Order: sequence, then C-alpha cells, then structure tokens
Amino acid sequence: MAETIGFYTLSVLILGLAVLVVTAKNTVHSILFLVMNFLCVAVLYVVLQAEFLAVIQVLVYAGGIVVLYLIVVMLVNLKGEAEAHQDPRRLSVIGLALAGAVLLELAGILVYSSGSDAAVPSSEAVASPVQGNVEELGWLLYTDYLIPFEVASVLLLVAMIGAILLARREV
Amino acid sequence: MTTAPSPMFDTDELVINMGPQHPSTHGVLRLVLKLDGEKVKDVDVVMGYVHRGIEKLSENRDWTQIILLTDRMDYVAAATNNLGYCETVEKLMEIEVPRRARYIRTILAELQRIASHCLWLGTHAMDIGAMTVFLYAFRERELILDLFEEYCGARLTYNSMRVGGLPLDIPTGWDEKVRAFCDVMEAKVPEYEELLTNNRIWLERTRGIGVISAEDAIGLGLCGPPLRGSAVYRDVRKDEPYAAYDEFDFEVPLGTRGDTYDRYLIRLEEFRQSIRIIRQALDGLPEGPVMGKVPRLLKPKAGETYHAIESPKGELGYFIVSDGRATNPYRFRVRPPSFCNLQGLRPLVIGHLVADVVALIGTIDVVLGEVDR
Amino acid sequence: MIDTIVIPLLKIAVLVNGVLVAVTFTVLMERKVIAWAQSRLGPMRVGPYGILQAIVDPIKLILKEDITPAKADKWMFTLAPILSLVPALVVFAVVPFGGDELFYVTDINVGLLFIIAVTSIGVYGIILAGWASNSKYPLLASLRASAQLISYEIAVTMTLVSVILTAGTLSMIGIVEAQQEAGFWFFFVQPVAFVLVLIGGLAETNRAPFDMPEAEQELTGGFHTEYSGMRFSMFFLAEYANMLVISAVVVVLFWGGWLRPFPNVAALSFLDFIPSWVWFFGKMFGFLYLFIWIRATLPRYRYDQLMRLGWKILIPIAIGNIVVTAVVKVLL
Amino acid sequence: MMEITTVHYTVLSAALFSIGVIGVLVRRNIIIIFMAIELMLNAVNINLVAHAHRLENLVGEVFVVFVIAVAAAEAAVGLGIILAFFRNKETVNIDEMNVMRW
Repeated sequence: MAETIGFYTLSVLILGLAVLVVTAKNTVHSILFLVMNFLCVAVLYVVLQAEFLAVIQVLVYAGGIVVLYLIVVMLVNLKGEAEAHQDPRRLSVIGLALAGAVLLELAGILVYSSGSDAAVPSSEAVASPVQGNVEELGWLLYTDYLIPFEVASVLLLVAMIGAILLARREV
Repeated sequence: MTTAPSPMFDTDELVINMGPQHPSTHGVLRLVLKLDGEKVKDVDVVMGYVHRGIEKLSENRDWTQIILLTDRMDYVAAATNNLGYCETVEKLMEIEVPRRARYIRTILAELQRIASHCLWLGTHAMDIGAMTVFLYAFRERELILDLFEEYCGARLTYNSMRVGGLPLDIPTGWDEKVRAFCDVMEAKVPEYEELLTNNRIWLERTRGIGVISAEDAIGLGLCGPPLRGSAVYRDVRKDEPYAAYDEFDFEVPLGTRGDTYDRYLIRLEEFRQSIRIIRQALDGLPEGPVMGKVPRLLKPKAGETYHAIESPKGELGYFIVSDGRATNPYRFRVRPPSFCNLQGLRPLVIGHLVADVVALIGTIDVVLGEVDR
Repeated sequence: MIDTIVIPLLKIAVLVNGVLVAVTFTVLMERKVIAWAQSRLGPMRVGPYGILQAIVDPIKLILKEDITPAKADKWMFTLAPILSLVPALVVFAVVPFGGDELFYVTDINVGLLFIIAVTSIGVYGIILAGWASNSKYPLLASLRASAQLISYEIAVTMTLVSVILTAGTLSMIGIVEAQQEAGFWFFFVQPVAFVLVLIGGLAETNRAPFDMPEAEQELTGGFHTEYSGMRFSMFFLAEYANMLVISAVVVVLFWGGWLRPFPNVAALSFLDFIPSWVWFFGKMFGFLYLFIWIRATLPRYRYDQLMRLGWKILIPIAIGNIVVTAVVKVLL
Repeated sequence: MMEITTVHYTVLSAALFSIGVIGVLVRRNIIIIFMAIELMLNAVNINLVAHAHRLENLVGEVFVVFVIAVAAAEAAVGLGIILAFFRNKETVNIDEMNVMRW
C-alpha cells in the first residue's frame, strides 16, 4: 500500500515537473524544475533498490550537469524572450501531433508486450562474488563491462577537451 | 541573415559602480568599472563626494583659523597638514622658528606618519582579507592617539601647531612615553611582518600586481611611497629638508619592481625609519621656547610662496598668495598627495581583476578628505 | 512501528535542533576565538562572558525586517536560502556521532557518496541567490561561487576515492570500523588526502582564505548582499552547518570518528572510560577551532589563483594519491 | 489499488519520454531543448532500472551508468557549442541557428 501511494505521488511529481520544465517561460525556473524532477527520479531509484544510481543521479545530474546549464544561462544573460523569433517554416502543431504519435506508439508496444510476457523470466544468476548493490555494480563494471567503461571514460575526456576548445574565447 | 533585433541581449561588458558606498574604497571614492568577466577593461574614477571647499573657505579665514581647516584634509594625518601650512606661512613671513619647536614638530610629524601608516596597513591587509592585521595595527595607532591626546587634547583633528611655533610645550614625562612607545612599536612591526611579509597568499596577491615603471610614475606625478616603490629617489625630507630633518640620520627605502608588494615593504621600512628619527629627536631635544617672535595680528606682506613637506602619503604642498592688505590669504591652494596619487589608479587597475582593484586602492593610500578637500 | 517511525523521527528532531544550537554556539565560538586572536574580548555584554550572545543573535536576525528587492524574482529569492540550508542539515543523517546505534540516524551503504551528493545540491542556493537578487555584485559572486564549488567538489571527491579504497566501504560507520580493525586512524596512512580534503573543505564551505563568493571587501557581501532578516540568517546557518559537516566528515574519515587514539593498543585502554561521543565531539571541536584560526590568520586568495590551485595542484595530487593508494593496496 | 508492477514504471517512463519529445519539438530555446533531451534520457533510465529490478540483474543499472556518462559528455559539448554560438550570434533561438559556419 505504502509503495503504491509512494509510486503515484512520485509519478505525479515527476510528470508534473517535467511538464513545467518544458512549459516554463523563464529558463532559470525551468532549470530548477529540472533539478526537482531529477531528485524525484533519484527517490524512485531508491524505491527500486538502486541506491548507488540514486546517489549518482543526484551527484552527477543534479549537482553537476544542471549546474552547468545554470551557469550557461547566467553567462548567456537572457534579457528578452528567447523565443521572439519564429521560423515561418516551423510547425509546432505538427510537432505536438508527432509527440502524441510517439506516446501512442509507446503505449501500443507496452500493451502488446505486457500481454505477452506476464511471467517474469528467471534471471540467469550472475555469478557475482560480492554482496550488495554497490559492490555488484562495481564488479560488473570492472569485469564484463570493462571495455565499455573505458570507452565511456575516453568519451568523457574527449568531451572535456572539446568543451574547453569550444568555450575558449579567442580561437 | 538574422532578422531578430540585436539589442536583445547584454553585451559582454558589465558596468559596476564600486562606491561611493563600498566597504573598501576608503571613504567615498566611486569607481565605475567596466568589466569583461572579472577583468577590468576600463575605469572611471569619480570623486568629489566630500568636497567642502577648504581652499575657498581659507580665503575668508584669518591666518590662524586656517590651521584647523587643514586638519580636515588628511584627517588621518592632521599634524602633518598643520606642519605644512604653518611652515608655508612662516616662509612667507620669514619667521624664525625656535629649534625646540622644530624638534617637537618633527616628533609629531613622525608619530603622525606611523599612525597614518598603521591605518594604511590595517585597511590594506583587510582589503586583501587578513583581518587580524587590521586590529593589530589599530591597537598601535591607539597608543599614538593617546600621545597626541596628552599633548594637545584631541585625538583626530589636533590643531597642534601655530604659525611661528607650537601652542604648547610638551607635558612633563611625555618624551619618556614617546620613547616607551618607540620600543613597543619596534617590537610590533615584526609581528605584522610575520603575518604578511612571507605569507604565500599575501605574496601572490601583491607581487606583480599594479606594476608601474619609474617613467610612468613620474609622468603621472605620483609621490611618496608609490613613487619610491618604482625606485625613484624622491623624499622632500631629504631633498628640501624642513623642520629639523636635516639634523637627523635616516634612510629612504626604495623599491625595485614597482609593485604592490614593494610599496608595502617601503611603508613597513618607514615605520622603522620614523622610530629612528623620533629617537634621535628625543635624544637631542634642545631646551628653549617653543614659540618664535610673531606679531599679534598676522598680516604677511604682499607676495606668494610654495612650500612642500613629505606627508605620509607623499609630497604635500601649499601655495599661498597674500595681497598684503587683508588678514586672510588672497589665494590658497593645496597640492594634495592623495589626489596626485589617485591619478595613478586608472593605469594601475586596467587589466587586473576586480579583487585586485581593492588591493590597488589600498596600495596608493588615498584619503578622500584630502582628495576632495 | 515504534522502531521504524517514531524513534527515527525523534532522532531527526533531536539532531536538527542539536545542529541548529551547535551552529549558534559555533558562531559565538568564532567571534570569541577571533577576538582573542586579535587581542580583543569579543562579545561580553549578554550573559557571563557573552555566552548568551549565541541565543540573542538568532533572535535579532529573526526579528529584523525581511526585505525583498522590488526587481527580484520573489519565488527564487525565497527558495534560495532554503535550498542552501536543507542539504546542509540533511547530510547529518549519515554522520555517526558515536559507536552506539543511538548516535546516528541511519547507516546507508553509500553514506559517503550520499554526503558528497547532497552537499553538491547546496550550490544551487548560492547560484540562485545571486541570480534572483537581480543585482550585479551578487551575480558576480554567484558565478564565482558556482565555478569554485564545482572545481573543488571534483578535487575533494577524487581525494575521497583514495580513502574509500583504503577503507573498502562507502558506509560512514564501515569506515570507522575499518579504522578500528586496522588499528590506526587513516590520517597516518592518508596524510596527503587529509590535507587535500581539509583545503577542499575550506573552499567548499566558502571559508577564508577561499571566501571569494562572499568577500565583503570586494563584492560587498557577495551572493547575500540583498538578503536580510530570516532569509539572511538561513544562509548564515547553512555556512556554519557546512563547517560542522566538513569537520565531522574529516573526523570520521581520517581521525577515527568516535575511536580513541590507537584503538587496539591495550596500554591505552584506560582511556576507554571516556564515552565515544566525547571523542567525536572533541575532535570536531578541534577542527572547528582550526577553521576559525585559519580565518583569523590568512589573507584571501584571488579568484583565478583559487581556480589554479584547484585544477593545477589539488586535482593532480588527488589523482596521484589514488594511483599510489591503489598500487599499495594491490601490493599488500 | 493494485500492486505496482514494472508495467507501471514503463508507463511512467513512456509518459516522461513523450513530454521530452514534445519539449524538443515545440520549444525554440535551445537550452530548454537540451533539458528536454535530459528528460528523455531519464525516462530511459527509469525504464532500465525498473527492468533491472524486475529481472534482479544489475546489467540494466550498468547501462544507466553509461547513459549518465554520455549525458554528462553531451551537456559539456552541447553547452560549449551554445556558448560559442551565442558569442557570435547573440541568440539561443534554435530557429536562427541555420548555418553550419560563420
């Protein structure tokens, strides 16, 4: 029962905040809603027993990435309405319709798939020599997924260098 | 290509009004800083917020009344202002000042220099964030104010000299107290140095900040420690001795690089030199009157004169014209060292960061009462 | 029911109140210690030796008029101090003040990461305060603050990795227990990390010599220039609560938390009569004193020098420290 | 009320994803569009974590770690581009970003 109430509360919060992110007039308000959204998602992760991810969500998303957005918004120093100019070729109605179509499609897939596999397939037990969420995750990252992990770190390095080059004042 | 109006956004330049009410502009100086990020691209120095018209007022006061107006110029070094004015009038009227009076004047001027530098050191360190030095320096300044209070009854605006000499002889035992103060001060200067001179953060904040070459310093008309920091040997006490300075032995510290750190070292060395001068003056203090032969009604002959002394801030000069008929000056003009040094602020500040601006205001040591008069 | 809801709630209530009271007394302690360092007396009028000043100060702040600038963004302006205070208080949930279960609210298996994550939220309070004030000095200060906090967060987090490697756990209690098993405080094996965390902690709490975001002499108070009354006092509380957090974290990570010195040397067991929480608070007090002492002594860094220190000195040392720790750990 | 199953999480994820899609398609402020993309990434993450929970297999969570890393990289480079663009054209309106070089 508690889980049900918790889930619905969180869902309402997450979706409501997401709508606010997309609709807010002021970019800074939008960013703040995004942070709250991420915090709610982190709580959702805790419910799903992924504590490590919850903390990473807060640390990287809320504490890192979104701060970057905030700094950029302050540097860019928007004065007027950023959306003053509209490309005449842009058709927002069609955009909305497309988004609706995406939602329908996802719902369709969902209904289709939830009918087919009602039974949870028993997971092949991963032979993990360690206990606990964090430890197992670490084990997986450093054994089976070592190469993707290294690739991700190289990606981050490249992104860092790229960002520095892009943001440099005089090229 | 773009159809949107361009002034939709701010340009990169940020204009900030630093002052007139800002904790570290040392009074009511106003700086209009044009910033690029944190870097200062240009600065307008705006002053005049405490302009009281002292020069014009003086043209309607008699010669003795002007002394207490001079107190209000550099209000942290009032005795030096008195000294400069009295000596100018004495030069104009060709009055001989007794030797004892000249000695005591020297002691007062040097005590005043220490007091002024204490205030400078405290606020300068405070601007850079070292707040303990501020209270240490004020603790010693308090001792000097006590000495002045005992001598003339006032703690800030002393009105301590008269044309032709001094209003009072020193109180009994005062010279011993000054001697004791010298001992205290000598012990305290290393205390300041311990907190700052070799402090890494202090070095990083002051070394190479606000460098000015000797030519530029002369060109801008800088004087006092900012000029000597750029290795220009100029000290009115040595070049054109006044009071009793020609009878004492002291050195004029010079900088080498012309940066904020050098100016800091110079002022610290001046603490020691001032103590040295005071000790010599106390040792050789002659007996005799403290007031020369001066007519009841001061009424100089028609003429004009300029006389400069070395105030703690730099060369303080008075230019006085007398028409020979009235009991007040026909024209009274001050060359204030703070004002001239403030000229140097703009070239010093451009290219530095906002945080350096406060350090640079501190390093040129301006008193706004003297800048605006 | 009692075990899962009532007792934790009680603990939280006691903890929050305790932290707030501790903060007011930390402010008093700071005023007193700095005063003594500067040959002054500090507050002396309220109560014996000014002790009651700790109570009078908050009352004064609360009773003051609370001003919202006309051009400020009202919601953000109100939200910013809350955003900066709440994370500072939440962090205490995982700090073990003593060995017994009575002395901590919860023990989660990612305790240390939790602390890092939650403190990283605190930066929003500062950035939004500067932005919402709609004033130039606060805006400059908040830009400084955000850059400073982000870069020092990286340095501190990287340093903590080497401590986690040494301890082999992320749980705060686990870290202290690891020190008990090892028989020595981690300060003795990770002195470099200790110094880095201390410097980074000073920078993250905006304490001197890294108090650029609120430099009175440059930015007239920085991000809280436009604040007054209750909302200002929340920033104030947050700053000192963060100071307590950093001291507590340093004590847990490097100084054995609630353990006595050399916890497995039997010759020192006569020290065991001192309860564990006394050890903890004693060590915390020592670090608070150190922070205050540093503030009274050192001038302020300049913003670019601070960034250079963070990126070019602290982060490389932290990475080197991780490598050395990992190598030693594998070799042993 | 019924018990919360993975389907619920999937629906939540789909809804969140759609909101993100709407944001990308409708808004013209590029920073908001970036944030909408972050929303979509989060929707995917919720899905992954929910299924990892159901299957009791941590591989899903490993994927989330990678998604977060990619999101960080994307934010850094993307915001760098926005800054560079803003410096040259003084706009964050995506409808005006219609050139590949300037």
